[in-house]
Amino acid sequence: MQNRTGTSLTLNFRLLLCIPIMALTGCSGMQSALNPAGAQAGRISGLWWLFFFVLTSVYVLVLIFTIAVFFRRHRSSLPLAPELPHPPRERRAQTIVGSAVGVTVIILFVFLFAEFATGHSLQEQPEPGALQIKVTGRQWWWEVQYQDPTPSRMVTTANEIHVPVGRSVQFQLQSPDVIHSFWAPNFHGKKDLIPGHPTTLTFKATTPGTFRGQCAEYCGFQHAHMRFVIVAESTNDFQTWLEQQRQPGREPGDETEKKGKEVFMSASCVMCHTIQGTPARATVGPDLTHLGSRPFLGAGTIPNNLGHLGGWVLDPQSIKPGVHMPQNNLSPGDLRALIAYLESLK
Amino acid sequence: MTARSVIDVSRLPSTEMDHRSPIWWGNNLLLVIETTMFGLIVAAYFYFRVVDFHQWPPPRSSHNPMMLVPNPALTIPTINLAILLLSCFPAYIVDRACFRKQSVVVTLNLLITIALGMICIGLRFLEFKSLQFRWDENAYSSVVWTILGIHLAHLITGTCENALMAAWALAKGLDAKHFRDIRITTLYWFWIAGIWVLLYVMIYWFPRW
Amino acid sequence: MKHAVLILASVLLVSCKREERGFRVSPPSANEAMQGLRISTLIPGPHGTNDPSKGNALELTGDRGTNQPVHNDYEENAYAMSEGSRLFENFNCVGCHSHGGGGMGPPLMDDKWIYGSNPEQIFATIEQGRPNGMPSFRGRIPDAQVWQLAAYVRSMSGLASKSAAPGREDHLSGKKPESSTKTQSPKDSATPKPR
Amino acid sequence: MTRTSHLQIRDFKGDIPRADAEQLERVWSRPKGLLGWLVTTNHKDIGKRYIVTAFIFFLCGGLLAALMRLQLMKPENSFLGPDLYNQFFTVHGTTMMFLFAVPIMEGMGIYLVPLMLGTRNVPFPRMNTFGYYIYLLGGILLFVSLFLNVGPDAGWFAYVPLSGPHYSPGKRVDIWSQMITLTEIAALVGAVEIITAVFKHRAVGMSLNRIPMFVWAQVVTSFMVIFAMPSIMLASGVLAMDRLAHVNTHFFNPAEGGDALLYQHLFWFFGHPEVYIIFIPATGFVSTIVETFSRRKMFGYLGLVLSLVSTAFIGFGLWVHHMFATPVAELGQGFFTGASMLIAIPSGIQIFCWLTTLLTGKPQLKTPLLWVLGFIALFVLGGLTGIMLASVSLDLQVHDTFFVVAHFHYVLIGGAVFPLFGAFYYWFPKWTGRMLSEGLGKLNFWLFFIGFNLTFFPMHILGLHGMTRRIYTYVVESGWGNLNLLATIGAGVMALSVIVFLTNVFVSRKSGVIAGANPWGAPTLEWGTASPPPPYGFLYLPTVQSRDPLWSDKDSPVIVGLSNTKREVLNTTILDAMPEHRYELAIDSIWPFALALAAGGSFIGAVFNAWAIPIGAALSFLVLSLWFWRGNEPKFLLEGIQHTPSSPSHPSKRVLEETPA
Repeated sequence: MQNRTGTSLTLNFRLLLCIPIMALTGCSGMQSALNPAGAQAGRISGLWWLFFFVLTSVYVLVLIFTIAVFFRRHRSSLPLAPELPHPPRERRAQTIVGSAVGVTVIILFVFLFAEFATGHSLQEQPEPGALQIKVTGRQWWWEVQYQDPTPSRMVTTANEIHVPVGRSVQFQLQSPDVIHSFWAPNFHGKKDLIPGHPTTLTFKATTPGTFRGQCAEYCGFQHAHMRFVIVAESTNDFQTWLEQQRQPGREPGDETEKKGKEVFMSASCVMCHTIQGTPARATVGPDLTHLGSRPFLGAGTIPNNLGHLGGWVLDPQSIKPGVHMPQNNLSPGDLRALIAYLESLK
Repeated sequence: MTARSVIDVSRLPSTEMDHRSPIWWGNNLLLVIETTMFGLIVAAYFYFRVVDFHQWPPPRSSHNPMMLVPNPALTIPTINLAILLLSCFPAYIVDRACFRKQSVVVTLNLLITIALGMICIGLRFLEFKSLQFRWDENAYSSVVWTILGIHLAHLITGTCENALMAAWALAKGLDAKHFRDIRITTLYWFWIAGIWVLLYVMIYWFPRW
Repeated sequence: MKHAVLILASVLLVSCKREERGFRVSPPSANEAMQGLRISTLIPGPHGTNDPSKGNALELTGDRGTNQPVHNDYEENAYAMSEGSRLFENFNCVGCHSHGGGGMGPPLMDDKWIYGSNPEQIFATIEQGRPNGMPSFRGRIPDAQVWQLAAYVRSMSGLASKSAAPGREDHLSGKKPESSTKTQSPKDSATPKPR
Repeated sequence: MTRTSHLQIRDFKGDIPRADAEQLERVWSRPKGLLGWLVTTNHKDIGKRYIVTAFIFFLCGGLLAALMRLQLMKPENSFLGPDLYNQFFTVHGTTMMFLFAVPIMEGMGIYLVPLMLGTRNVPFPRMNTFGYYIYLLGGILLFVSLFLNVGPDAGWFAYVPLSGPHYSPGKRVDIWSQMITLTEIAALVGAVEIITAVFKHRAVGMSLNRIPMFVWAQVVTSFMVIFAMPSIMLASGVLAMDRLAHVNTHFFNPAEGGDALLYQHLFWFFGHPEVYIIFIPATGFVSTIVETFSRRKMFGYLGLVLSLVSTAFIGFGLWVHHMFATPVAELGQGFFTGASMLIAIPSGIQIFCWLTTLLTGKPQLKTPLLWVLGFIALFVLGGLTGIMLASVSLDLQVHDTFFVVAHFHYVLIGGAVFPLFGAFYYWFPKWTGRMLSEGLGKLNFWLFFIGFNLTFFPMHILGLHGMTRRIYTYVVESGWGNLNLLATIGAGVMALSVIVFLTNVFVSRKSGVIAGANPWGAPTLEWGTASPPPPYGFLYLPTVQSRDPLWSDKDSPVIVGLSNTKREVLNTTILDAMPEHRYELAIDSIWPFALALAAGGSFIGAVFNAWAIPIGAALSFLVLSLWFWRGNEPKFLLEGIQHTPSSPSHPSKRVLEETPA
């Protein structure tokens, strides 16, 4: 079962096995290494099933021998006299053990070659036309920046990545504070973001869908809530999304949204956040230009709707204790206006 | 255990001077531990050199005029190395005299070793300045100061141990057991001198090559 | 034996106060007394409608805060002061004060204080702003963060507890970290001539 | 000096002078009362203390694990906040690795190796006592700081820059690094003791191919300790220097040339050998138990010894498999993949040899063997998931997830704690003179086995479904709730099983079946003396003519002629253990305890002020000189304390009530 061609062969085995596991873990296929949606994750998943079946059969064999001891037991309570060595039996045992070790060595070499083949295919350089995305891991959220030769067409967003299906994407990973680890299990393995060591990760989405990723290296209080959404979609869907993200922040429509913008500009929001097209340009916190279009708030912690946004703005510490966003005491009127304005930024 | 035959060991010697005594093994295991520690810190030194620095040692901007190539000075360190190697000779005499149990020769040469040891410690405090950097300026200065600092700790420990042995020899005289102990401390002193030769070459000459 | 236990208990109490990670703790109570008038017309970010002093003349007579000293217990809390040092950079205080050595703004790590070195005076300075370019951050920075900044500013000249002060930062080694700064006993000094 | 190595044991003849048990008892037993407790240098006392103290830390670590499991029971749980949870998982990991696993394995070695070698004490008794007190100080430091909310919270391997001065304010990580220094000194002390004992103090006739498997495991582990511990002491010491006021070095400051990856290399160069330091003594327990309960000589003795040694060597060559996700060169990763798979071969050989011994012997399914069978079942599963982790591509998917958590619990609990429980049931009669009850033992095993699998097998699936390590909670949408609930229930069952074990110990200590010198009919020397063994160990030092002395040595001679007014043992040559010279051991002394306070105090002081190191060093050297000057004067202690030998009292009085006050 050479892993590159064998992926289809193991596919039906996998479905057979997946169903019981799926039942136990609910619909968590969105962030799972067993449900590949990218070329790289597919190869790794193929290698996984190769290892899984071979090692499970080895384990069953060892279990059989271990249980066999139960059947050869002697029920005498007093310690029996130790046996004298029995040369022919010893020699037979030596041949058995020797062959078992030989089989182990062969299996290990098969694994080693399978690993090197998969590993090498994962490392190959991306095609020249790869999409460049710079991902900066900060303490407890992801800053995502789509690179573009002309700086004005660059898109900065947070905790949300859209990738076109069928085109390889290269992520430039860096971290200004502590070690994080960028991991979208459905597409590729994880890569650590180490301060002082910028690195890259390349993968190509194959099946469209909405998936999840998470920081995999312990990075402080809210390491648990440092998640991001990764959406694989068709090329033109991706282009429309990117174009929409390039627009500056929508002007407030009605009166409350205008008041909301005023509140935003005069409260503490302006000290940390950016809304393109408005004087708010601070880069401490995430870019809120298209906050309304995002599915989640607080790096994948709570779904993005009016109620949650209000709770989040007033007291983020009760939702994500330790997060660097302070509590804000706003009057209810200001709060309602602010939220209306922020949700209007589609 | 109804044992019939017996091995009478009462006539065997009671202490041994060389590798047969357990203390010799204990001391050598300590030296293996310390050598591993120094080996790892040397590995860290080369790790910084290869991975993190383009110029080794890095230019020193906090000093004006700015020192582009702040190679460590050579005079005091070389003198210090010479004295440390010089102190190995009286230590060797002590070692041989212990076998012949000549306590006067042992005590005298031990005092010489201690004196030279104290000179080495004094020079080491001057040697820190020849590194051109404070310890908290960058990773290069941190690792170099740490190497000198840990070796200084060994110099002080070795000298104090020798002083303790000399005090015991002067106060209470030396029996076989204490001759063996003195052999152990001189062995430790040989190791301190030996390891410094390697570290000296690495710290003071490697940046120049 | 009893004294030993008492001393030990007090030491332990101090240590666990230093280590408190207060995420939702209410700041010291002095902030109502500190309202006073806004002295500087400079305000970070665009002018919002609800800034009372938008456009009106500069009142130099604003009080400099009540005279009885207020104890800012953030100065014994390591987490609060490390947040203070993070905010000191995020809110671009380094733009004028650099890392305490001063630049456009006066140095903060020396012993000369123009507007007073007590915690509530530093709080007032940040809240109300000061002439010659110190903006007023009232409404812009929540009070808890202003108190954290005040604690960090005091630790720059060694006035806060040394064991809780922030250690070396992962930046270029410009200056000694606050935990190793010698305590500079504060001295008042006149307002420098505007440059 | 007569060269005696050419003589064969048969050439010695003579009759037995009447051995004076009371005189030996008086010379070798410790003074009475608390001072006696503090000054004892008897390896059996210190070994027991290590085991009891390490087991208490195991219970504390287990309690922390239970609290963590309660927090992870359901999504968005608010039982523990992030700060407390981070402290709990860090102290859980640190306790289990540094305060439980390594010390208890060394404690078993310190207690049993001298008995198995047929000698009376470890070569440097006072250093051994010092080692225990420094370890105890490290443990107390960690748990007192946890109760004061100063518990370390950067993970048991405290990666920089999170554990650095900029992102970990306060003294939490400093306490972690000083605690590491203290416990590692104790481990190094234990290692030096065991290596010197095995080289110099083996019973006459115990040549290299007659050393019991348990002793081989201990000496191989000790060599790994000697080469691995300096790496963690350097990494944590240098991290402490980065964090300490007035020192402020830049080892790990990316802006000034420092490097976070250097910390990872230094840590894992120690980290991986550490897990083998925990596993290899467990193979010693398994070999001993398998040989005794299958009633036949161990199959493939040479194979087992060579696989121990090769595991030790390869163990130092594969630390980068903990760093496959970091930007390390691909060629390097390939080398470490190869090494990580290579190490599966020696482990495989050991498993095959044990199974062959069992299947070709007459296995008696007593509790110790039951634990060994549980070990084989679980360790092999952990080893196989380990082979999966050895491959770079798979590791990129499962690194730092609950799949890894499941893997290392299978190899650490399955691989080390199961044999350890087996060893408790096996050597408890030797320690206390009474047997642990078989009924409770089997209940304890099956509860632990079921609870363990309930807890840790679902974690494999959670890991594959994206649940990462060290998260204090998870969102509802993740769908990990059911399996985590299952794991928490499993943890409850495991806790229940440990309670069953504790009742078994406390009940059997007083009213267990009286065990004679050799209740299991075991072949090794420690079963040749009484249980519990008297302070002097053996009335006559035994000699050995084969690998299983109590089974196949018919009339091997005994050693006489050692002085009975001094604590004297016999040194033997390294290769074929012929008598070489008599060696006087030091007597009990208060200075090890004093030095532990001085050295420990200086390290704890170094958490707060850098000057504590030079001042502490000077103080420690002063205590050391007093130790050297006054330590070996027999008059000091023997006159001072009214010296009455503790009567060879009822065996049950001895063991567990000596838990530290």
